[in-house]
Amino acid sequence: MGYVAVKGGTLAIEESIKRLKYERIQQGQTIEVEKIQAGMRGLIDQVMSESSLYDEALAALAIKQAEGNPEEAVFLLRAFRSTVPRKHYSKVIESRDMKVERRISASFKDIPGGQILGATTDYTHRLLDFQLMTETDNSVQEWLHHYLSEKSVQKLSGELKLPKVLDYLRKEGLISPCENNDREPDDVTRESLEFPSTRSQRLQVLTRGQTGAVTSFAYAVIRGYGDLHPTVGELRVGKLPVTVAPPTSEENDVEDDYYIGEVKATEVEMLMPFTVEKDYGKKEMEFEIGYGLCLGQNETKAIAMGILDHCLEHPNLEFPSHNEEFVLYHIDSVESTGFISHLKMPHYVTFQSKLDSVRKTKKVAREEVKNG
Amino acid sequence: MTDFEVPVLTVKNLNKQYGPGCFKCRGGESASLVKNYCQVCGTVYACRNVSFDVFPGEVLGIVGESGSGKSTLMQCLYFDQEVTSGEAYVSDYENGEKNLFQESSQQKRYIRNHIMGKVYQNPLLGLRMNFSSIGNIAEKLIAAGNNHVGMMESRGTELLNKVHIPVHRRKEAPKNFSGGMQQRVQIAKALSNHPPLLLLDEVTTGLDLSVQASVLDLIKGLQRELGISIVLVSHDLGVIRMLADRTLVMLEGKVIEQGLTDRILEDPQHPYTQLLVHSLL
Amino acid sequence: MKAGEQVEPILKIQGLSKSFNLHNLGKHIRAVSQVAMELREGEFVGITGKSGSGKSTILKCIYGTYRIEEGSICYHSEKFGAVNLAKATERQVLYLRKHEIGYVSQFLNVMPRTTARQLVTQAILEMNEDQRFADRETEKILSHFELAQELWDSYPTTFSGGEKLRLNIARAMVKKPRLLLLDEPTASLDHDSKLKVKQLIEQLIEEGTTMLGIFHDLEFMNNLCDREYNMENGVFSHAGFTDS
Amino acid sequence: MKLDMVHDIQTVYRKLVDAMARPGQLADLSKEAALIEESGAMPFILLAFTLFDQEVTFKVFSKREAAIAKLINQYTYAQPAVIEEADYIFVLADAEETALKVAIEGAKHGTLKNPHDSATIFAEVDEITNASTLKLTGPGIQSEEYIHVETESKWVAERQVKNKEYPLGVDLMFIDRRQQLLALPRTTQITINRVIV
Amino acid sequence: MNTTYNFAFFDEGSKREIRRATLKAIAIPGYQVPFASREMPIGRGWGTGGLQLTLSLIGKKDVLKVIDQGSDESVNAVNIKKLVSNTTGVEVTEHTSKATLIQSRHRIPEVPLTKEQILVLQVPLPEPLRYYEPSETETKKLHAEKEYSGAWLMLFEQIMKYGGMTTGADHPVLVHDRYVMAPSPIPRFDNPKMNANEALILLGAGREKKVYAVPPYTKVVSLDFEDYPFQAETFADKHCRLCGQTNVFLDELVDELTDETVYQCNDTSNCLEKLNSVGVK
Repeated sequence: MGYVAVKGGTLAIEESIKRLKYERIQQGQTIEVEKIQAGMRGLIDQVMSESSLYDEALAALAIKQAEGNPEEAVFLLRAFRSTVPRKHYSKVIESRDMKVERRISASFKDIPGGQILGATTDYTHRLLDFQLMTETDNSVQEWLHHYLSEKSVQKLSGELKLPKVLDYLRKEGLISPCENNDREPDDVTRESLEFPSTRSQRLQVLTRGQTGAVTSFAYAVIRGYGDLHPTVGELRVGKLPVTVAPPTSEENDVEDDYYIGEVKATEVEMLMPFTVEKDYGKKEMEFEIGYGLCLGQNETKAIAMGILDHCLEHPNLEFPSHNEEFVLYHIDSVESTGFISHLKMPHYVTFQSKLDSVRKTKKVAREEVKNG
Repeated sequence: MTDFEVPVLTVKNLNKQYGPGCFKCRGGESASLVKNYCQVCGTVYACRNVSFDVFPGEVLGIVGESGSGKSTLMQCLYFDQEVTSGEAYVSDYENGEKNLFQESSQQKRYIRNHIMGKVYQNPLLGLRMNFSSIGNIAEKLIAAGNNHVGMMESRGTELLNKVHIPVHRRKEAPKNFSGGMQQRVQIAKALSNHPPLLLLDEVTTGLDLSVQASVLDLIKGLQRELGISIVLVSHDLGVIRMLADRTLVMLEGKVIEQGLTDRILEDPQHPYTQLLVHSLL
Repeated sequence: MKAGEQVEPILKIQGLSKSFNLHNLGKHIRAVSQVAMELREGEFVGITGKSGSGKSTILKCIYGTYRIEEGSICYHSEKFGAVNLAKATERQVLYLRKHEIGYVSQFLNVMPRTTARQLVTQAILEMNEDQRFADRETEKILSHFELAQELWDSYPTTFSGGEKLRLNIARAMVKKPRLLLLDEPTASLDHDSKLKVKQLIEQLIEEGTTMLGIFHDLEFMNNLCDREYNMENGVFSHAGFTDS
Repeated sequence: MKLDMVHDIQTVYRKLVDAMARPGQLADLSKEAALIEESGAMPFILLAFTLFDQEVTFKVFSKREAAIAKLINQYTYAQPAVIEEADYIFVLADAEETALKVAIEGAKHGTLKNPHDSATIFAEVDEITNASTLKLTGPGIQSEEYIHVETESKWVAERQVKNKEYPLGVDLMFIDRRQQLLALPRTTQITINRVIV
Repeated sequence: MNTTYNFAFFDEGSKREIRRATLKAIAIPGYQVPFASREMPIGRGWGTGGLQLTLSLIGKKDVLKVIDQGSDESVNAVNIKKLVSNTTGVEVTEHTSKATLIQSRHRIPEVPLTKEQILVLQVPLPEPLRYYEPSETETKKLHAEKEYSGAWLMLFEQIMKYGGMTTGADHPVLVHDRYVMAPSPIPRFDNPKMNANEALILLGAGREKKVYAVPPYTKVVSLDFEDYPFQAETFADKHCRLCGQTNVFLDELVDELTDETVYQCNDTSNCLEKLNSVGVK
């Protein structure tokens, strides 16, 4: 009879996985995916945005499986995303066509179309609402019935397309006009990032970034580890229609495009007063734009993205937040959490190897002492 | 009369511009230029048709106010910047037959590592501040193909000795050193691979006067001893007078006058040079 | 060796003019005009004249410190043969300065923190001599020029006028120039120092060095020169052999 | 039987890996090529299936360039491009005699920062045999390999010129009528063996 | 077998991208080819680079072996093996000689590899120059210009400070006389195995999005100096307490009963095979 390897690893892993399942359901209850989708809009939007995959049902499933841990849920969705073949590219989405649900400007009081608060927690008092402890499906449906019969609500439910606030500044010449850039955007999920990066690459990495990381970096910028003093020019939340061109036709006729659905998104245009250096020490002030766009309603992240976009458009080695490698390499949820957590893996061999080196230097030192 | 020497370095029509140029300023000679800056498109013509030779064992001075293009010129010669157009030939590379600016970045790195040395005004650019001083010298030696620790250590020690850095401080990092000492470590590093050509960019600017003098002494002494050719950039005519055999005067990106250093100083021709010289006295 | 008619001139100046265009002052100053002269091997020729008459200008044109505007200066070089200094390349001028033509003035231009000994040694090393030879020769020359031994290893910036000048000449001498230009070397020297310099010059004459000198002290010159030219307002007014 | 886009393509890829890793050793693609129903450009279609998608550009040298390019585009969504920009270049047997030379000359050879941004050239030849006209050395080869490629031999010199500053260079693959594939990555040194007849 | 996913997890498009990059990597030994790097169902840093290579390579006929730190049973190895076999159904093995595809973290097996095998190494930090240059833009330039003085300088500094090289695992190597490469954190003991190996070695860094390769029979030299030659870990006069082998990489363990330091094969399957073949107990 020969020797047999001890199957410790396999067994331990199996037990660990069982234990994980036990922790998820130990109270004898399960949460339906539909319930998550219905009631956890904030988490779903965050997870979709960080996964760069727009599917509320899958996001809800991921959240369920991850027991509500967004880092884990994003991980699941990203991995799933890798297995889905890419069949089409959407046509350019014009954000002017957004069906606006919420829209504010911090720069102008009266904007054409008006400020629309929409759904926001901004003006709620952050007091725990103990009534929610006893909320039932019935009480919820009753409230809905009343609410939807209000006139103002009925008026709002139509399609609302609004002009862009920034167009008015442009007309006045306070923002330099920008031409449409029709260059095919680089795709960071298809080709790895290279430096100096292009704007399309930067925007993609930022919009996929971990909400917390994007927010923290932008916070550092306005707190002093950066060179920016931004104002929200316009923030809008709403639905964007998505179309694709027919894959076989060679001509690009808009009439033939397929409408494949809509995605909810948050779009932010930040205004940055910016000093333009002219010759001989002369300076001029202009406004520049920082752009943020995230899937779902992710307002803080979109604003933070707008700030970082502008930072990276103006590299400044003094501040890490203006350094594209520093920002873009470190804000991805899957990358940062993966590498941090890999430290839990065994490193016996590397440690043994280092041990050998440490012993050698000790030996050299001892010999040096011995030899004077 | 024919030339009796072959130049170590020949530069022909070196141009360096920042910005694309526009129909108003293209070519770098037009009414839209104020000094060397195009008011229409914002292009800066940092070097305009700069040509010169450097001969074996000589010190060529380049003088001019800040913004005259002299440091840009040095950056181009050391490939820290890409030229817009122009040619450069070094006698120690491919018999002086290949335009260095046309070589690949891989070849340029070889040329930098084997044929040139450079001392920057800012020691941060020329040194690794956190590495030991001897390590800094070894870096250049390694780059030039050395692979023997003992030999590099003794060569480094010898050089540090030559630039008056106490031997017992050789394993210390330059960040612990004074500005003058850092500059001397940089010089030792630049000299370590016996480069036929040494580029010095405002090496004494910003140092105390007494330290300046000792650094200049050092350069002059080493140059005599080692017979290397030096291109020396400075805005300080005093430095130029002390070290340079011949001098170029640059203004707004162009060489406006060149000649024997004492001739430039005592018989300047161009109004700008006269102004420069007379303000010195 | 006395100057003789048969000897080839080592230096021949023809139609030399030099003026200065001071752009910032809007002035044009003519320093010398249509000067012609000859210098034969082994001769010691002096130029006299009031200060500002253009004497130094000629020397500086020969040495290359001034650009030659008009005319020619033909120098018979060991290395290059006949060279018109007005057209010589900068590298040729530098070569000649290093190996053939010396220049001594009352001003000593030296590097700070370089000792007298280093100064002379460096000059010898520039001639591509080896270090040991240079060390030996330096000591020989410094004692020859009667520079006190305690000064050898100190900085010339602290020397007296006489000491500086002797060192200066010593430095020019070690190169054994074929042609030595003396630009008022004795100005501002005391009597004793002048005497020492005079002895040195006499010795150079003995050794056959060709010299062209300017001295404000006419008497000093008269006793040494083979010939002299007199300058007035940038032109020679009179030329002749002092011993004729 | 039809080509299995997962498993047969995986086999082709593994053969390409082997060929690339061991220059001089031939990969036999005949089995997979036989599964392609499209006639006329079989080995190329196989390679296109293995490596092409909408992220890739290519160039075809052939008398039927337009038709083949269209076919590849339809199958893989890869885009035809000019020779200087193409990621992959196909030189078909019916191309002009100088086509391979032109392809090597014009192909992108990468930059020092991105040497991988260079073209891979596939060329169709009559026959590849073990005759010893070409001596191969370099990574992937234990000491030396010998090979014969039945085609106009100017490409050897042209490749030498193109690949003169390593790591810049083009990677070359030959495929013959029996679907034998020979890979010559840029690291392979080729010397023409003067055979005495 | 999990039927909701494609064979080998990825969609074919993802595989193609990795395959294109891999072929370029083989053509330019030691050069890090950037690739998009898909998100995987295991963590970034947990072997996703190696896993992506494995999945892009694997076919139905392959026999797979996965090792983590020398052990087939380490949790990471088990985890990866499970994922691959769940999505492909291929046969797995612990016998090195039976495997056609070996994915490994931090070890090259003790049994010599053969022509029929491909070794895939998981790489956490593919950039050998990262320790002295944090910027990717800069390190890319250094590789482009073959400027590796910094890589040797790191070792030189270690010698200056500690009297010898103090690298642990991941001691940098020079591949095909051109690229300095991180061999992944294999112990120095395994470095020489890379040189002229019979098998193709592929290295994948998922988080850093790079693949690179060492083709068979390729020259791989560990960086060192003439007077300070590269040294592997030494287990002189030590042997495995189980199988008695010497000249293998040993784990250092403390015997709980006797409190003594004991040594044991790191490559567990090799140890087991040895035990079985010798038949000792």
